[in-house]
Amino acid sequence: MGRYLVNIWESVSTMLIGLGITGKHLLRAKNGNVTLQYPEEKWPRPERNIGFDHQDYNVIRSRLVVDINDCTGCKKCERACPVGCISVEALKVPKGTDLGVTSNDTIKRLLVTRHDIDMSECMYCNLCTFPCPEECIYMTGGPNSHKTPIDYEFSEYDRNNLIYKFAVATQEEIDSYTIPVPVTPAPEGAKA
Amino acid sequence: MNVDVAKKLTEVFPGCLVEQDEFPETHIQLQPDQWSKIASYLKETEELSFDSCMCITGVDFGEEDDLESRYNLHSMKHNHKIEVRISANRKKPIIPTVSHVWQIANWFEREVFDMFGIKFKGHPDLRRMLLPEDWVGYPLRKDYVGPDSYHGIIIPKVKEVWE
Amino acid sequence: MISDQLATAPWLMWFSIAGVTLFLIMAFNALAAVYVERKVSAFVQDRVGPMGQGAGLHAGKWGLLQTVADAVKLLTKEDIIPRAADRKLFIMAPFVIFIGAFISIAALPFSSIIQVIDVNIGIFYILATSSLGVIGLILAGWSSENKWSLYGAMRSAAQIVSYEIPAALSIIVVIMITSTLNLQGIVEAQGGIVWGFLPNWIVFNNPFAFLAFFTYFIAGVAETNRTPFDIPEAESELVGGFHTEYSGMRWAFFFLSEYANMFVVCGIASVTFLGGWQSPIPGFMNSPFWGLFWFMSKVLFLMFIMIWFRWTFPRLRVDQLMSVAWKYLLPISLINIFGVGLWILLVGA
Amino acid sequence: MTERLIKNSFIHGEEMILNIGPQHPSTHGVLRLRVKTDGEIVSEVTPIIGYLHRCFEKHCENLTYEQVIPYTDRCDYIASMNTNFGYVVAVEELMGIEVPEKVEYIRIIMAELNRIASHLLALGTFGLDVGATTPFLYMFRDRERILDMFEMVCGARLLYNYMWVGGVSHDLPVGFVEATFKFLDDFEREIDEYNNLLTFNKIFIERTADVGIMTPEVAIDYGVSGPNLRGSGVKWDLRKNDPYSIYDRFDFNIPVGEGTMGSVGDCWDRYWVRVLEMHESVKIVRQALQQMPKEGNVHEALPKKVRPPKGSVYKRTESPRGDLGYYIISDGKPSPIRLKMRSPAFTSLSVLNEISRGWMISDVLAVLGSLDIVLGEIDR
Repeated sequence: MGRYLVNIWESVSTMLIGLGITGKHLLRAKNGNVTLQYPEEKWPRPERNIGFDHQDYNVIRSRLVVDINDCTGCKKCERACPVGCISVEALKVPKGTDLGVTSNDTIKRLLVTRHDIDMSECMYCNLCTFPCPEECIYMTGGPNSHKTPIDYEFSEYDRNNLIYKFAVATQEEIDSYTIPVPVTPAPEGAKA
Repeated sequence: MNVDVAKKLTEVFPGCLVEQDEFPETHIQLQPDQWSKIASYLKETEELSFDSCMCITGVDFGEEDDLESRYNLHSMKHNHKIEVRISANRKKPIIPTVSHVWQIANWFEREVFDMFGIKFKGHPDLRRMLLPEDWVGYPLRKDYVGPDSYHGIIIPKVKEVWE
Repeated sequence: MISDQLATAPWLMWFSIAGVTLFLIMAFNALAAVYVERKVSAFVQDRVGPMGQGAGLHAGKWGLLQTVADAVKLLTKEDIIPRAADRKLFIMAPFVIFIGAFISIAALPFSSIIQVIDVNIGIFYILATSSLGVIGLILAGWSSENKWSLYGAMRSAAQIVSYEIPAALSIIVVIMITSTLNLQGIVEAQGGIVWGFLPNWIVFNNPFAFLAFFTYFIAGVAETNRTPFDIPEAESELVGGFHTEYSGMRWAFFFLSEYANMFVVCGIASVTFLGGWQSPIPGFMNSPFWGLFWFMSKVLFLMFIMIWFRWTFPRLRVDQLMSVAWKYLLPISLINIFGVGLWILLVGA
Repeated sequence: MTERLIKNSFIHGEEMILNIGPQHPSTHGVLRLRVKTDGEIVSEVTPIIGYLHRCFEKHCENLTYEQVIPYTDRCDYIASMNTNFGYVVAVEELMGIEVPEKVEYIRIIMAELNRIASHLLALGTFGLDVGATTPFLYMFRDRERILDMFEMVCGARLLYNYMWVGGVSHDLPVGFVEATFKFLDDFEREIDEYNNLLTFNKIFIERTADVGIMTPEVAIDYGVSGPNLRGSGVKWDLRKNDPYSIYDRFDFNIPVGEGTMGSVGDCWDRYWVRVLEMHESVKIVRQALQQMPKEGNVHEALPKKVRPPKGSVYKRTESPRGDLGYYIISDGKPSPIRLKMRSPAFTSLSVLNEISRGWMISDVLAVLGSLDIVLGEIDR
């Protein structure tokens, strides 16, 4: 009998405590909510985050971008990628050809004819950005906001549109370098 | 670990040892034929009491070598551990089961069977664990070649639109 | 009363007017209740629920159009009947449940003059009809040819039949005090003041009646299959329970009847225990149309409590559900009857 | 005890086979349970797994050691920091790398915060399994704050790829320490709210206490580890009993199940151990934040090439779900010749039939929820 009454008392009291807690949340719904109403409000929303500007983040894993003007075609990112979603092809150009310099003042020795990234396969592991000697492959937003602002809305209706082609070398450019190659000996010192 | 497992085992089961480390040993290699009994002995002997089987790993070093099954045993009581290695012929891989000694070995052995095709003699329910029942071949073997299609679904080997 | 004035009109017309009105009430009730349910659940859970920035954008201002959008979606959805299902029963089941809720509402006194039919055994009638729905539940579960549905149906049958008993026994307390089965009579008996300042509602009449109100309300929550007694649906165990296989409009009928049943249960509770259309301050704003207001606010308040329950409690297990009904609620309601009897004998009604 | 209900019920009907899953609201992923029932009472549960098999181990044989790390993330996606941790600790042992002091502290902070996040999800979904929706949302709200902090550190919210062999990918950003302290202060208050709302709720106790009792013998025999083993009253925690990294420097307790509401080893005990463990993790994070050296380069000890010498290692660490073991065999090449992951959820699931036999369908799902399985880790 004692157990019976205790059961009733425990049920009623613990339930009232529970109702009290949910009631408290119900009343402070206006200020206590954590919803980000997506299309109207967009991340980053400073008052919801932990008081940080997203510029202060170490990195934000979002879309990959390549500053192709800085790319030397060293293929380090391609080798680092665990899923093989980066494909780089670079062309050896005859000695003495001026391809310009990167922003770190490295002389470019290879013409990047292809730098494709399949974002539909990317696993956002960020491993490709570390080996890059010119820091020309990076993820948008965060500390890179000054280069490319954050962009996480890049869904597409066709999967093939997610293959980003960064190379800007034109066909004439490529031809102008490829045609003389058989006649001249292969240039030295153009190792990746 | 302050018990010489190899020495104790050779006393009780002569000829069971194939290979062993220096004294505080990390691993011992055993003959497969008495393994079931040795496992019970390892679990039930007071000084050893390997009451938990941490892991069973199937190993394949390449097409010339034998398959291997490695047991990482641990004793909650004495807090010591040991690795037992048992190899099996690649053509006819049979190792006695220890699923009656440690219950968890049941699932671990099924997984090894699934991936390497090592048959555990006496296992109560030796079915594939992670792969579908009708899968052909043992994927973690080094000589495994993946199928071209599965139930009519073509498995693409090259990416389209990617050249 | 309206019913008397319209007695001369052809009965068919009267019935259709009443029927359509009731249906609209039920539909509107479901729409509103779904909206409130969504919003309450959101606020309780630190969310904002359906929101929008105005009509045409998402769900309208504060998401007011969300339930309308839901209704449109349900109406336009493909009607799927599983191949293995028992077609006739499958089609029939939602309507059987709906009818149970529908004819119960007909006898509820919305105000002293607004009532579809004033039956002289009103309370008895409602208790009888509101448990009609269980047949529909069993039909739905059986005809779906689905193991989950069958489990849901069997659970709900056991549950509703068990909880009918404490519910009815608690109502008996009211009948003992008011000595009438007529719902208008019960409400009228609750006018005036008791204990000096409280309205003379039955819930305040004596301690046992107070207890009886809670017994009835808990049993009522169980009868409407709502958390913590929602084991026939139990989405984390039985997927969807008896309505697993239903979709589109047929499923909407289950939904409609769930909220209609909530309305009926809360309606009975407010009529029998909370003074129906009587004003909480006796004599203040007590005209028939204010009566409608008082009745509706009491019903909606109780429905809000039910919604609040749902978003707070875990779910009971089947055997625990039975033991709550038979080991706890039933003895308590028997004690209530005995206590109220003694009270009437010693103190007077 | 397990056979209790079957023995007591004298009405026996026809047995029916019920498939719970692969698509079911409370199987925590794509798990299929073939349940043999007599009415509501379950007489046999056969878990059928493999629906989420992603060939993790086969993949690893074709990847370099660095490239394996993002794949370990995807095994236990609820506690990726801990799966990373286990892997890098194993490879470091194989290579004999000493990592800098600061890296050790950062790793511990991350692993323990991730443990809190993982336990929050486990408790929340357990609540959901027994029908309580609201605590789940509250717990997600707090988990979100931890994920925000992770995002600040490594840019990702779920699959971090943060711990590397010999270091971590990024140093802690400015202000992280203060933000974490603030979170910990808030969080301890929130735990009390969960307790009042769910843990001590009578219905919740009725649903979980005395249900699915796992005795210590059964637990050890089935290789169950982590909070599930401690729920059975076995004081066993790798952080204390076989310390790796720098866990021996911290002062914390090992909570064990005591049968407060029912018997030792029931679902409520397993739940309660997790709640207490969150308190302990808060304690560890506090100490680590205070002791952490301010200066230090987190990339200092990164090897030029991760190429372990010939040999094999079995290293286990305490993940939120239990003993997470990695068996790595290296032949000196850039990729491992064999990498086996001993997943704790795999062993926890294997015990399901043993402890849920004889209970009701609702109880099977409650027991499953209390075991806290992650299918990504079971199927790998």
